[in-house]
Amino acid sequence: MSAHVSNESTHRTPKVKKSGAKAHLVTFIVSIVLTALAFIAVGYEVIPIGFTVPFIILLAIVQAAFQLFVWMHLDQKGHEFPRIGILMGVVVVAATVFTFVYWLW
Amino acid sequence: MSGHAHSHKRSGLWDWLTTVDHKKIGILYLIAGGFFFLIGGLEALLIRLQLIVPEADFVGAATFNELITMHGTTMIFLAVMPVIFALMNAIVPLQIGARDVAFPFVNALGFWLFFFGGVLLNTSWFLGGAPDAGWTSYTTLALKQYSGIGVDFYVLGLQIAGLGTLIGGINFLVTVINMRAPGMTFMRLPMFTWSAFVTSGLILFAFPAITVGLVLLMFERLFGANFFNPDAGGNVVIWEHIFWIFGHPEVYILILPAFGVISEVVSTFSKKRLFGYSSMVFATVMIGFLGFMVWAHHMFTTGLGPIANTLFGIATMLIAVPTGIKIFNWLFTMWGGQIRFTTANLFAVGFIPTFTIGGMTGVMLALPAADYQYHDSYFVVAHFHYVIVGGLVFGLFSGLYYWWPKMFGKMLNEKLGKWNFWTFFIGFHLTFFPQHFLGLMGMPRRVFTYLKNQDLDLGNFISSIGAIGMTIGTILFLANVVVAARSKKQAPADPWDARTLEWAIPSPAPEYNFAQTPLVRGLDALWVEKMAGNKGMTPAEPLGSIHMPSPSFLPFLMSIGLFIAGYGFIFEHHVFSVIGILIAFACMLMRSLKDDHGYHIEPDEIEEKGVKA
Amino acid sequence: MKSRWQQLWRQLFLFGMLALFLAGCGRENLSALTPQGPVAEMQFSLMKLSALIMIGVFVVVILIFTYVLIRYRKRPGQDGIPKQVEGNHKLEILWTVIPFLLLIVMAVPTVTIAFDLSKEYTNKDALVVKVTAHQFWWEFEYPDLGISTAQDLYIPTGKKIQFDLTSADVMHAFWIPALGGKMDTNPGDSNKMWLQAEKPGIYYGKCAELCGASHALMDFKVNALEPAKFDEWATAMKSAESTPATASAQQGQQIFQKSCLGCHAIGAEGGKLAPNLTNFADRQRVAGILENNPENLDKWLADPQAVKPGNLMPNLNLKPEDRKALVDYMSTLKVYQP
Amino acid sequence: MSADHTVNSVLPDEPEKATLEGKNKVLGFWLFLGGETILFGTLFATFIALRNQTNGGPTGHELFELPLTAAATVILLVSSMTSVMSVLAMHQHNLKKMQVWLTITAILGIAFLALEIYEFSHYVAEGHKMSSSAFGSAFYTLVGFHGGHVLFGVLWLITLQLQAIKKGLTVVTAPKFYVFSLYWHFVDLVWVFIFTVVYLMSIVGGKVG
Ligand code: HEA
Ligand code: HEA
Ligand code: HEC
Ligand code: CUA
Ligand SMILES: [Cu+2]
Repeated sequence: MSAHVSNESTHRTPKVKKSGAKAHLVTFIVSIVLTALAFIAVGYEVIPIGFTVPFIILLAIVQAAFQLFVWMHLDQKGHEFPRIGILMGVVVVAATVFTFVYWLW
Repeated sequence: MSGHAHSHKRSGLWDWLTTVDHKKIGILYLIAGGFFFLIGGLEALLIRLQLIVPEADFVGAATFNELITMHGTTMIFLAVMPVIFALMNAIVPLQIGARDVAFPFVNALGFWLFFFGGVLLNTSWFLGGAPDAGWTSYTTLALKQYSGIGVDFYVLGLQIAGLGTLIGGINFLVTVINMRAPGMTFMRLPMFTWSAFVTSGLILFAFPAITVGLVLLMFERLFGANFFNPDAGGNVVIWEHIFWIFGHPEVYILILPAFGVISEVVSTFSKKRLFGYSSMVFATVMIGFLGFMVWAHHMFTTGLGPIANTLFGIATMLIAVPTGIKIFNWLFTMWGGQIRFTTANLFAVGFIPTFTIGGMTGVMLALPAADYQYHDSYFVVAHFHYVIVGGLVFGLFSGLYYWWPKMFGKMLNEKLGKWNFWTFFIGFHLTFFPQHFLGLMGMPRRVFTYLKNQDLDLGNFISSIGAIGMTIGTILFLANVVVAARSKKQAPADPWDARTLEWAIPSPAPEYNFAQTPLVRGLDALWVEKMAGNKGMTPAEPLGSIHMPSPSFLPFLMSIGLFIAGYGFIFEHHVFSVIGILIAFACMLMRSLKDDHGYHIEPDEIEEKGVKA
Repeated sequence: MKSRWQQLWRQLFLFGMLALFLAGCGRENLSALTPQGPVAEMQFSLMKLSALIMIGVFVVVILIFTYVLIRYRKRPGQDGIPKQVEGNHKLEILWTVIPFLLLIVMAVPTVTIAFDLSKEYTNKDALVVKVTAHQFWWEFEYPDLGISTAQDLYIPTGKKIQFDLTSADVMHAFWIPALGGKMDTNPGDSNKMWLQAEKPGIYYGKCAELCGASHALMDFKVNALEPAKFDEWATAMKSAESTPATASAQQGQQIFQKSCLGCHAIGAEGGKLAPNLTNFADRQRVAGILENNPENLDKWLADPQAVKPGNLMPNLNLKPEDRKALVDYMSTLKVYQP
Repeated sequence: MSADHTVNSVLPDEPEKATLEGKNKVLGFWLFLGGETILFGTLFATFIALRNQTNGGPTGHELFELPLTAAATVILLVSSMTSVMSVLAMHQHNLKKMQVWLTITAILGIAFLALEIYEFSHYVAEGHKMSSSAFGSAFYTLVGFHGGHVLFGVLWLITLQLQAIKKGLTVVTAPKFYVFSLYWHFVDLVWVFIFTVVYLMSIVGGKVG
């Protein structure tokens, strides 16, 4: 079947990095911290209420990026199309949400 | 492996129900899509018959609304999409030098889901009334308070068919990305494959939106949810947005493959390479991307406000630029060529001015203030039939005449073909050209009749007469199919002196497509070899045993399961809903647990058939 | 080959003629091509501008197209291989930039007109009309004047009318082609739009959004009156009082009060589920579609569903003599004759 | 050729990408997740649009409680981590370890579901139902769709465990485990936005007034 493999995608993925486990653990800690920050921001009103919503949304986006790129390996080579796929999805969702917030009527 | 079961010499009904061969699935799509096209066409004829004179009393008001809804829904989802899938299935793997698609099983599943979804929808005629809220099913009219059980058929039928389309789209994306023959880089992909690729991408990103829309509507109609009902805080405009977030990309899902066909046909029959190939690729991708940013141009009169309207309007107008690039590239492909007017090329050539007219009225519609006048009038009906019938359907006819020999091994008759073209072409313009003026003169769309003395009589009369021309054209095509099927003459491998890979193998394509995977050495792979004086493609691998996926009955069974569940939901007999869903899950489980080892075709069998490398 | 081109030309000619023929006409009080007020005028100017540009582009396309098809068709005996051209950057840039510029030409007036049309007139210059669409009839209220009517909309000429559009059931769209484009009436929200008529006259209005079986029959009329006459009408409406003269008409009034007033109002009295009939006898049409005469009214009362399928007026199984009485009574519901 | 599928003595480093079928599966699944992004995005947009339409019923601010949401969040986050560990174990060709991590993932998934069922029944008792308001409809559909994904994931995981026992780690089964972990991460990722947009924003929103 190897004959079908196109020349662009015939690359040998490197040996599993030793640091793999570490990066994943770091991401886990980052996720926990970001989540905790969001809950604290809401629960204890540590930042001005007016900023809370943009702040927690930003936290969510950062966390999502971490998980996508580290846990789901979007950063690795050979993930060009998955990256395009997710990016396009995000763009369409952004347009949708924006419209639903501002232009529903 | 337990040897190679010689099971590839199958035939008969069982074979068709279990096949996972992309070429056979292509034929299934063509038959089913063609059948639904006749039904949708019949509905169109009834519509035109009712409108031939003012205050006619041929079908009632309620029936008329069912007819337009089913006409639009059937044509878009069950007729032209499947025929597009037919061509994509039949041709894309061949054009990229692949033995099959990435997921043959999923491919079959996609077909059967579409098919049973379509059947479910159409049985509504006999089971309590067809949907009658328009193909757009705008809430509130589509809510339970205002319309009958038909809309439930719409919701579930489209949900099931839509799932089939979605997985089909993913399948083609992966196929094009991963299954290309050596040397077939992205910038060497034939234009039809490029357009199939982008169309599949649009399917992937557009269909989930309609899936959600249909789920919301289903919950609202069947389980008492309140997304749209303003009395409980719902919002009627949400449906409009969701429908068009899907609906606008959908129209480019339809037209891009037609663009692809035209590119292939025009280039082949001008005996020239496609002018501006890379800008064509760029334009296709651009259209696909912009297609997601313009949906609200269907909602200018909803009351979104001037900022939204002008932003969406201007974004819409921008699509004229990449589309124009295509039109001019086609013209300049023909420039300096040796144009042969085969039927396939007649349809392609007829496409160019006709689609241009449709695209231009599209740009006129994109100016919000002007659209306040055009919207929901016959001007819009004229616009979209110009792009859909004069664009897409012409493109599909062109593609069918072009690839028929590759799909069936027989040539369609050219003489009949020319009659087919001219009757359809003239009938088309007679039907839809006057509708522009009807709309401007104040005729709203979706009206089952119109009163006398409004100066609308003549236009409607001509329009209805024109539909006869398209009917004759369609019947001539059917006749042509019969004549071709009966003819004994086998089509040659490369009847048109064409340029791309699919013409390097016999007609019809053998089960394994390529005895040896070809090595691609440039754009228009076959043409490159022809110019180099070679007889055929250079193989990229030695002749060896070919692995094939096994046929499976599970896709059919699984679709039956959802079909049953659909009825369970519609008639609120949830025992059936549960049974149906369990059947589907059981099939999934079986598929997951049991590995498919496939079977092999050995070199001696290949050579037996005389297909030497 | 020849005959095919002849055929094509014949066809183009035919369409040209057809276009001229059809474009010329259209009823003045219905067609969007014969604008009767500033809004329709602005929209028409935009339509003309864009159509002109489109025709220009189309001519270019068709010229190249015809030239190519005639010049480069394969001639008998011709062989050899044409030059395989990869593309031409100059040309490609040309047909990217020119359309882009044309779009800008259209975009500028598009933006200004869209904003002009969306201005809200809540000042004294404008007359506010609240429009409520129903399956399948129209209700018009004049909050400033304290009157309301149905089916026939009365407006003064030369004055901005500020519409406040909503719906009582499903979505409809309010469209008076000769005066200007349409706007949806959404249940649960209201949309704003303004129109203006220059000349007195009767304009045709339509429902433009599929709203059920009788969507096609949801017509209405706009009666544009000179401002002075409009004021007279408004005053008359406020003090409307019908005086059934004949015995039959009085009998009709009694029937009406018994079986119709629950849904229909006359003056301030009665239900709001159905068209206000205060000035019914002044209407152009019965139920928006039948010419308003005694036979048609009788036809309507005998079987509303036969006239307008799916409408919400039940068949009250009235005896012919009761219908006669009602018709007599209702023909007295006159308020104003200009 | 695919006949070598059964050869699992020499498993490559990343067995999920060793065959064309495996590559196809991973890529196809990624694209599917692109589609799922739109699916959930549309549901989010609908929820955002309707979240204040309570039709007289209880508001999100009145209903939602931080501790419950936090518990659910931690459970799902940890389960996402454990599914990462299962893939790492797979890359080390350690079948046993992988199975253990997968089992923990499944248990956490079930715990999450139990919490959600408790939560929903609690709300229904307070009059917050699918049919009570647009807010209710949007809430149950969005959160329920996510819950449905968790449920499906758990069921799927069970069939995978069966295969792990029966077939072990091969180039045929490896892509399945890998793809499952992608799915599970995605479900967790959606939850990140659910707790932010649905729960936290409602709780804040109530305070602002
Ligand atoms: C195959 C299907 C298809 C295609 C390709 C298109 C293409 C386009 N459509 Fe169309 N459209 C539909 C199918 C399609 N449409 C359908 C089905 C509906 C109605 C749905 C319903 O309500 O039921 C609809 C409705 C519709 C509307 C809403 C109308 C209304 O309801 O009020 C609008 C408004 O902007 C619009 C615009 C456009 C535009 C700008 C394009 C552009 O893509 C066209 C671009 C092409 C050209 C412009 C021609 C070639 C270009 C040149 C030669 C270059 C030079 C040109 C210029 C400078 C202008 N369409
Ligand atoms: C792919 C899409 C597609 C196609 C191909 C067509 C094709 C045609 N359409 Fe279509 N049409 C739509 C999509 C399409 N339409 C949509 C989306 C709507 C909007 C619906 C809505 O408002 O909700 C619409 C609405 C629409 C209307 C407006 C209805 C209204 O607003 O009131 C009209 C009216 O003329 C019309 C006419 C036609 C005609 C004459 C054809 C012809 O081209 C058809 C030609 C084909 C034939 C004539 C078939 C030949 C038949 C036979 C050979 C006999 C069959 C025999 C057996 C079954 C045994 N269509
Ligand atoms: C259940 C409510 C109901 C009752 C009772 C009812 N009507 Fe109607 N009527 C309607 C509705 C709704 C319409 C609008 C129909 C439409 O155009 O869609 C209507 C329309 C009419 C019209 C046409 C109005 C116009 O403006 O053109 C007339 C006349 C009429 N009704 C007369 C009567 C008479 C007379 C009676 C009693 C004998 C009556 N109606 C009883 C609901 C009712
Ligand atoms: Cu009201 Cu159409
Ligand atoms: Cu569109």
